[in-house]
Amino acid sequence: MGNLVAKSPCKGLLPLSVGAMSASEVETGAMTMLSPRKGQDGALDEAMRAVHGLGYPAPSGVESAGEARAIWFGHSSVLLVGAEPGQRLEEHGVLVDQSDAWAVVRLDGPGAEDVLARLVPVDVRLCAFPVGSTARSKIGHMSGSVTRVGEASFWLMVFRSMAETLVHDLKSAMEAVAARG
Amino acid sequence: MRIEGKGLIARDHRVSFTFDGVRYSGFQGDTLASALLANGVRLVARSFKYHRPRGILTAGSEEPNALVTIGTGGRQDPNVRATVQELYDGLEARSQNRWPSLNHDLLSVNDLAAPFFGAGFYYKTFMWPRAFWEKLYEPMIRKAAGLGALSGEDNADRYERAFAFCDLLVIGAGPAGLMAALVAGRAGADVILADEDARIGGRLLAETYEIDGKPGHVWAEEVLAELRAMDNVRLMTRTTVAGAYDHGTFAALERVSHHRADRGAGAPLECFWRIVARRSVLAAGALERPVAFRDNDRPGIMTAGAVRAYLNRWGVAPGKAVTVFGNNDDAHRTARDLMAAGVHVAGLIDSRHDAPEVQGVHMIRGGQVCGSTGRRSLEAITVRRAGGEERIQTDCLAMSGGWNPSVHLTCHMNGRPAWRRDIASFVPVAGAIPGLRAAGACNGAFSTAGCLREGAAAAVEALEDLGLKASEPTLPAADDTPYALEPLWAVPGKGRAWLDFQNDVTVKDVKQAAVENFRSVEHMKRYTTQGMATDQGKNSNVAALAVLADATGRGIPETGTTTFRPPYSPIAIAALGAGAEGKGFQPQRFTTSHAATVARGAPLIEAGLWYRPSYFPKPGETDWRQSCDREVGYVRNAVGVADVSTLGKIDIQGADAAKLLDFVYTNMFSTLKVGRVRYGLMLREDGHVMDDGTTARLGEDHYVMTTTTAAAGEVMKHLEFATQGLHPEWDVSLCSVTEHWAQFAVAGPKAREVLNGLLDTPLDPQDWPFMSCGAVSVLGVAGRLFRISFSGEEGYEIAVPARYGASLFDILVKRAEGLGGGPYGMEALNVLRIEKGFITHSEIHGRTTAYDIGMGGMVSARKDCIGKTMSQRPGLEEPGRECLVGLKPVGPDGRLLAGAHLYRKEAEAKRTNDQGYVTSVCHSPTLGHMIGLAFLADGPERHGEIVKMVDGLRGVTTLCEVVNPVFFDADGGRMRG
Amino acid sequence: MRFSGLRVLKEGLTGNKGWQPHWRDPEPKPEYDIVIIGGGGHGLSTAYYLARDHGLKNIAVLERGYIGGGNIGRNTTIVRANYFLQGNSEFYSHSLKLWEGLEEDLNYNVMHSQRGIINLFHSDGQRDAAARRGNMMISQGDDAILLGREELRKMVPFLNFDDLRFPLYGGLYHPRGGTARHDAVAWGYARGADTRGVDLIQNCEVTGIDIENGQVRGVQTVRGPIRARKVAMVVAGRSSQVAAMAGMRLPIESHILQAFVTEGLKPVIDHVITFGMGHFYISQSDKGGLVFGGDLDFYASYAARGNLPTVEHVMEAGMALMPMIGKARVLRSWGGIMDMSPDGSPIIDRTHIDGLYVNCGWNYGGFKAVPGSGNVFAHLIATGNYHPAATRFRLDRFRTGRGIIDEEGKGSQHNLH
Amino acid sequence: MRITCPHCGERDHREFYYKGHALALERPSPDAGEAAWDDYVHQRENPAGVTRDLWYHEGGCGAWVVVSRNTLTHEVLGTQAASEARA
Repeated sequence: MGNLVAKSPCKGLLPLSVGAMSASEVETGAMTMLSPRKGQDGALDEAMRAVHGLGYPAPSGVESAGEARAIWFGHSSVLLVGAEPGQRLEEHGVLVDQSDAWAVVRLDGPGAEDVLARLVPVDVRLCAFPVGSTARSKIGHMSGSVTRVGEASFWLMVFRSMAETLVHDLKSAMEAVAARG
Repeated sequence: MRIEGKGLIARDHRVSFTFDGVRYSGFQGDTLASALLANGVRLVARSFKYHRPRGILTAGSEEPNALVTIGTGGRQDPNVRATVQELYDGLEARSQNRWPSLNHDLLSVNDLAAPFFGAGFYYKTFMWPRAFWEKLYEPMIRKAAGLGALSGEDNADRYERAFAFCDLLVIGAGPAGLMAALVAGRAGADVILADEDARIGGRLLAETYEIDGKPGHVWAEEVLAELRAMDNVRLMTRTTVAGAYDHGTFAALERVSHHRADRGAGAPLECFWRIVARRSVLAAGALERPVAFRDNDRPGIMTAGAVRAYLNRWGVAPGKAVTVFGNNDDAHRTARDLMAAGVHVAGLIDSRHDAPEVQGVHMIRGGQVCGSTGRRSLEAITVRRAGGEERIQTDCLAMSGGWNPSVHLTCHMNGRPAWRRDIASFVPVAGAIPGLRAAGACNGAFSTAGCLREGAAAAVEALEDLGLKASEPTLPAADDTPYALEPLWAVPGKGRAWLDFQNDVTVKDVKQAAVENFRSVEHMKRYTTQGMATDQGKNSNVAALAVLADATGRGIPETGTTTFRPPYSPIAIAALGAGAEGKGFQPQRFTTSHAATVARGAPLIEAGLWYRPSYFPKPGETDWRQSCDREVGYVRNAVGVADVSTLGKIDIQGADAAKLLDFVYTNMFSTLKVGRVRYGLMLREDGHVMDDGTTARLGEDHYVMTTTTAAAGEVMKHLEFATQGLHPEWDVSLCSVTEHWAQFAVAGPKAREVLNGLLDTPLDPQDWPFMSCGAVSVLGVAGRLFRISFSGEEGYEIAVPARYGASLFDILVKRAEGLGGGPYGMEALNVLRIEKGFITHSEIHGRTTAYDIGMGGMVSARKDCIGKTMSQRPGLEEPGRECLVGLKPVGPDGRLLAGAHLYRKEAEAKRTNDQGYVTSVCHSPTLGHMIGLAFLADGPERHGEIVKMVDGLRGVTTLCEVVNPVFFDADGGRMRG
Repeated sequence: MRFSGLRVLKEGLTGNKGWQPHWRDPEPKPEYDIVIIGGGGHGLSTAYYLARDHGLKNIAVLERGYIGGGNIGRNTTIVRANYFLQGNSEFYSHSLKLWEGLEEDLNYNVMHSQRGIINLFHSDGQRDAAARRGNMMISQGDDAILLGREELRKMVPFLNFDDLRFPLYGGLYHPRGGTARHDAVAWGYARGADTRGVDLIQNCEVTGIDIENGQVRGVQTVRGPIRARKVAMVVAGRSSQVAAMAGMRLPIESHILQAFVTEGLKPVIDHVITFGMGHFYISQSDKGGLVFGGDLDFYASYAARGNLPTVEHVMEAGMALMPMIGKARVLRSWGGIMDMSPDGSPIIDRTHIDGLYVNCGWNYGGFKAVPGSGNVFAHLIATGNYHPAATRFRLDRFRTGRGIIDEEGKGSQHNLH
Repeated sequence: MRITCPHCGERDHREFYYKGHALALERPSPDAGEAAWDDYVHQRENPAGVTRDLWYHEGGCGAWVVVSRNTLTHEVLGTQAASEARA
């Protein structure tokens, strides 16, 4: 009967290089949506610190510890990326496995801000959006998440099914930026 | 004619171009207009209505006459302003709105018929005979109208859109804008300086002003160098800020590659910017207004400022013997600049009796130009002066009726500019655009020093708002002579005097409109088309309303203005909608089985943003029905596999999860046992059905809701509203898990056989009754299994994390094929559900109630739910409503059509007899005839009645029997297994 | 003065000196039989038909600004009768028939151009919905033709048949649909009403409605009080404010609808084309401008101007559907204030106050209704009975749930249409 | 138009979905009677001036937001999470 074979959302679509910029798929490991249970915000934060060494991030913020990142992901949720959630978290929060729900693309290079200026209606310049900032916003026509992971590096996340559109939109914007020189 | 040594063009860079096929040359730094003038080309266009010969009037984007077409095919660009188009090597421009040629335009006969073509003439004629409007008059008018032409081919250029953010947006880089940017930049503000020109400097490039003892353009270069060195200042040239929108949002168009022969080599042609600025300074300058006099539209008659621009910036003398006509001191500069450059000035006419004297020129004070002559361009003017008329031979007249501040952007949010008598102009009203300050000429400050001063002051004030400290700027020295004029709008006299050049609106037209009681300025505009041309009245509105004010005996302020609306200058649709061609219009969503589906040759259909297989053709099958029937057979007789991942899946957890479900569904979910699934019906608050689906209870506080594909987003929003908006006290969390799970329906008598072998534990029917659910291990991967059916057969939906979706689909299909089944598509899925009378959005199309679809009983009496109260309005559950029924043709070959309407058997097929309509039909391979679902007045009471289905569109009438909508296995024995 | 080609010729030969005002500017009288609040298209046509069909003369139309200055002067000029629900179907059919005789009737060329409307569809389901619509049009006695993809391609080959995101399956063609010159409709009705003795009073804002014992007595205006036996509110865009003067709340929210026109171009689009998937519709004016629009801006507003997200969405739809218009430049954009009703259909009814009538809720489709609306409203005001073509536009239908007319199937609550 | 999301800060309104007047938060009880329900679902004051309306940060954090806004000028006077406006 064989085994189930895993396939990543951007398989066959990435990596991609245009000029000095590149886009590549991020293998994040586990991704879990964490939402505090009623009145348990503080307790969940403590549990996260105890288990993962990172707290519940402030809105538009990211907490990191080693490979693990907690990315603020919505009005009442964060996405824990790169770590299997400790069981203790369940006492204070609702956990939903999202490991397969998102296409995660890393955009690197000196024109990355200019590329995002063509796709995202949020000011992502370093002065307004320093390393460790995150935004839930639109990427082209898609709802997504943008996180600055380095001076010239971003993570972009959209629903898995839209990976092809994300790559299409990114590629067009990268080409346009590169052609301007 | 080019003047040696003058101008800011690159004399060492000669470029070649053509106009109407004739080759000319110019220099880098030229516009098409300056190069044409340098080559002595004066006739460049025809007007809209009378096809009058036209030349170049202005030197900017407000040009109403000199519109040309550039490029061909997918790159054909009509209505390009020759005054804006930068010259490049190989540029090919063509004149437009003329036939057969610019010199010999047949429709110029319209000019002879002008007495019959006055304002609004078409409202009074072309009415008889009635049929002639569409057949004769309208096609004739359409053919004559229009300016340039689209090629009809798809746009072939690349455009883009982008966002930009700043503390301070400075609009316009003339003296005021440069000063504002400099002050703000030095204070460390995050500044964008945008200007529509390719070159920074604004009027400084066109004039001989000095700043700090240097030529103005040199000062501008120095400021530019300083700004360039600042990290916090972003310069956007060739960028027109075209619209002011709410909360500091501006629309701007950057012309990225229009000036390049290679069209930017992959770079976009244009970029449409949305600039968000916390504060802004409008330093847009002013536009000069022509004076209306008889035949003031001849090629060779230009605005005085344009003549100076061509002379000083481009080193072009627009004539050999130039005359100047104005009502203000500013016009005098023209004569002085021309003389200094060695150009013969044949006369300076100033309408003011007390105008200051200009030496060295034939000056006529208190004179007015009252006519012009010339065949296709100006040859002479007539001047009315004390003691009679004087004729002056001249090939270029520079005219100035004064300047209009460019208030346009300040009107975009309904701001009305105020009239300033001293300068006879409208000026912006403070606060018209929140956060925006006007400075310089656009604010009515017409001296260079005034511009510098206001620019600096506006920046200082904006910086204060932004909480930034500005050091008091030292203002450079510049001329501060006040601007003096005496209004002159139209020179009295016979003949036609043009106001709106392009649309051929004359002083007479405005007066006639007033006579016919089109006295409101809006009425006059609409009746005469004054101000509706491509310049949107930039050159003519103020003069036209002055003429109207005069004709109606009112002052200009009481007459009011029409409204300037975005965009300031026109923007290509391709720029505003950049990227939306083809697949760029909306995202595409693909299932994990997409590649396998395509590989099997399945045609795809859209379901929301998703793509799903229509059917999976097999060799030898010649039409979709064969494939569909075969696939239905799989499910009814063996087993079929379908990807159902597109359905929305929402994870709902928390102590109050059950409360939420009871609140949003009509039926009870708090009573659902863990490990069980229930069908639920959801209403909008207005009592109509919104969506349906199954919800599984995975744990005491844990449910997974399924929505239809189309309504997934809407349902999520609805649930978020119910929890955040109506019951924030509830402990419940929502998370879309649609994308995390790949889910496949496995349906048919052999469904269990397909699954057994994949699951660690074979399915025991005792443990897995109909409507049960639970966790399973699928080839070692944690998955979920739901025993539900949308086909009426024993059915399961199996879900695994999406990374394994493609793989699981392949395995399921192979196993199914081994058992005489295989994959099935949407066509078969639809047949299977119609046979069972299951509804989709064809039936719950937004207008139906639970009562209408026979589910009135599902609205629980024991609890409240969204939509319940309104669903009990009398009109929504009383007799006479159209309710769901099945339809069966009377004869075996009877044809049913979705969208057909139903009538009583004997009744005529007219609206007043309408009894209902057909929503879904299919050929049922199981039953061997067509079946349909329909809504019929009082339908459930009419089972057995014969009704008439009529489709007038396709000419089909079929007698049908009204039947129970469940056509197959009415007691559900098969799906319960 | 009668308008005709001959008259234009004669005036042209004699210096155009004989033209007369198209309407008078009378001072308001202290009392009228009927006062119509609102000098837009619907108010003017109501006055016209009251005078023409019911022999009433003592009528005033009170307009806050200048006549025809509301939505009739800022729309995309589409005229059609392609509705499919009882209530709308017969009404728009009636209205279209009035359009078809309008020039002759008004002696004013409103340039009604029956160039045909094509509603595109992009799936089997949408075709079924189009068929349901087309069949209703036919059973109402109007015209509808279901076009397949290839027939569509022959008529409008410039659409994106190759890689449109939502592929073209075909279109529902309504040959009698088309456009008209919007301003001329207002002016034609104004002139027609004026000629028949109606007083058109501009710059006369109504500031109050006088009611005694449940009976309307007149109105207060910036130019003084005016008594009236009957008062009709026809003020789309300000309906809620005017109704509030009578102590009423209406099931109306006001929204912005933007529209756009490009620079003049030689003829390139010969029909009216609507692209439902993109909320986009387009035609080309006789002057050559492409006139087009899209969906609402989607927030309550009286600002009569919109914002960029909608602008861009409309342009995206245009580029998706017909990339050949890319080089056309948008010359002007504007916004109208739409009376949005819960079910997307209008209200023409009495109120609970004797002698007070209301005509509102035209959503984004009031232009084509101008002749029909005035005609049936005049009938209701003059006779007290509903016109047979407008029995269902009832004010109470939302409360009772009877006869909700939801063409879009989005529900009968606000902000879904 | 820019709307300040209580969580995300100021954002372009293209990220938001609009629902209408904030009275949608004041859902009547099932037995409130016909008039109360008619008012809730249909009748609107529809002010030409300051209003309170509901926006959903659909293209963002998923919060429902109450916005105080002037319908004549589009000026935004304040925003608040719907969950807090209710609480």
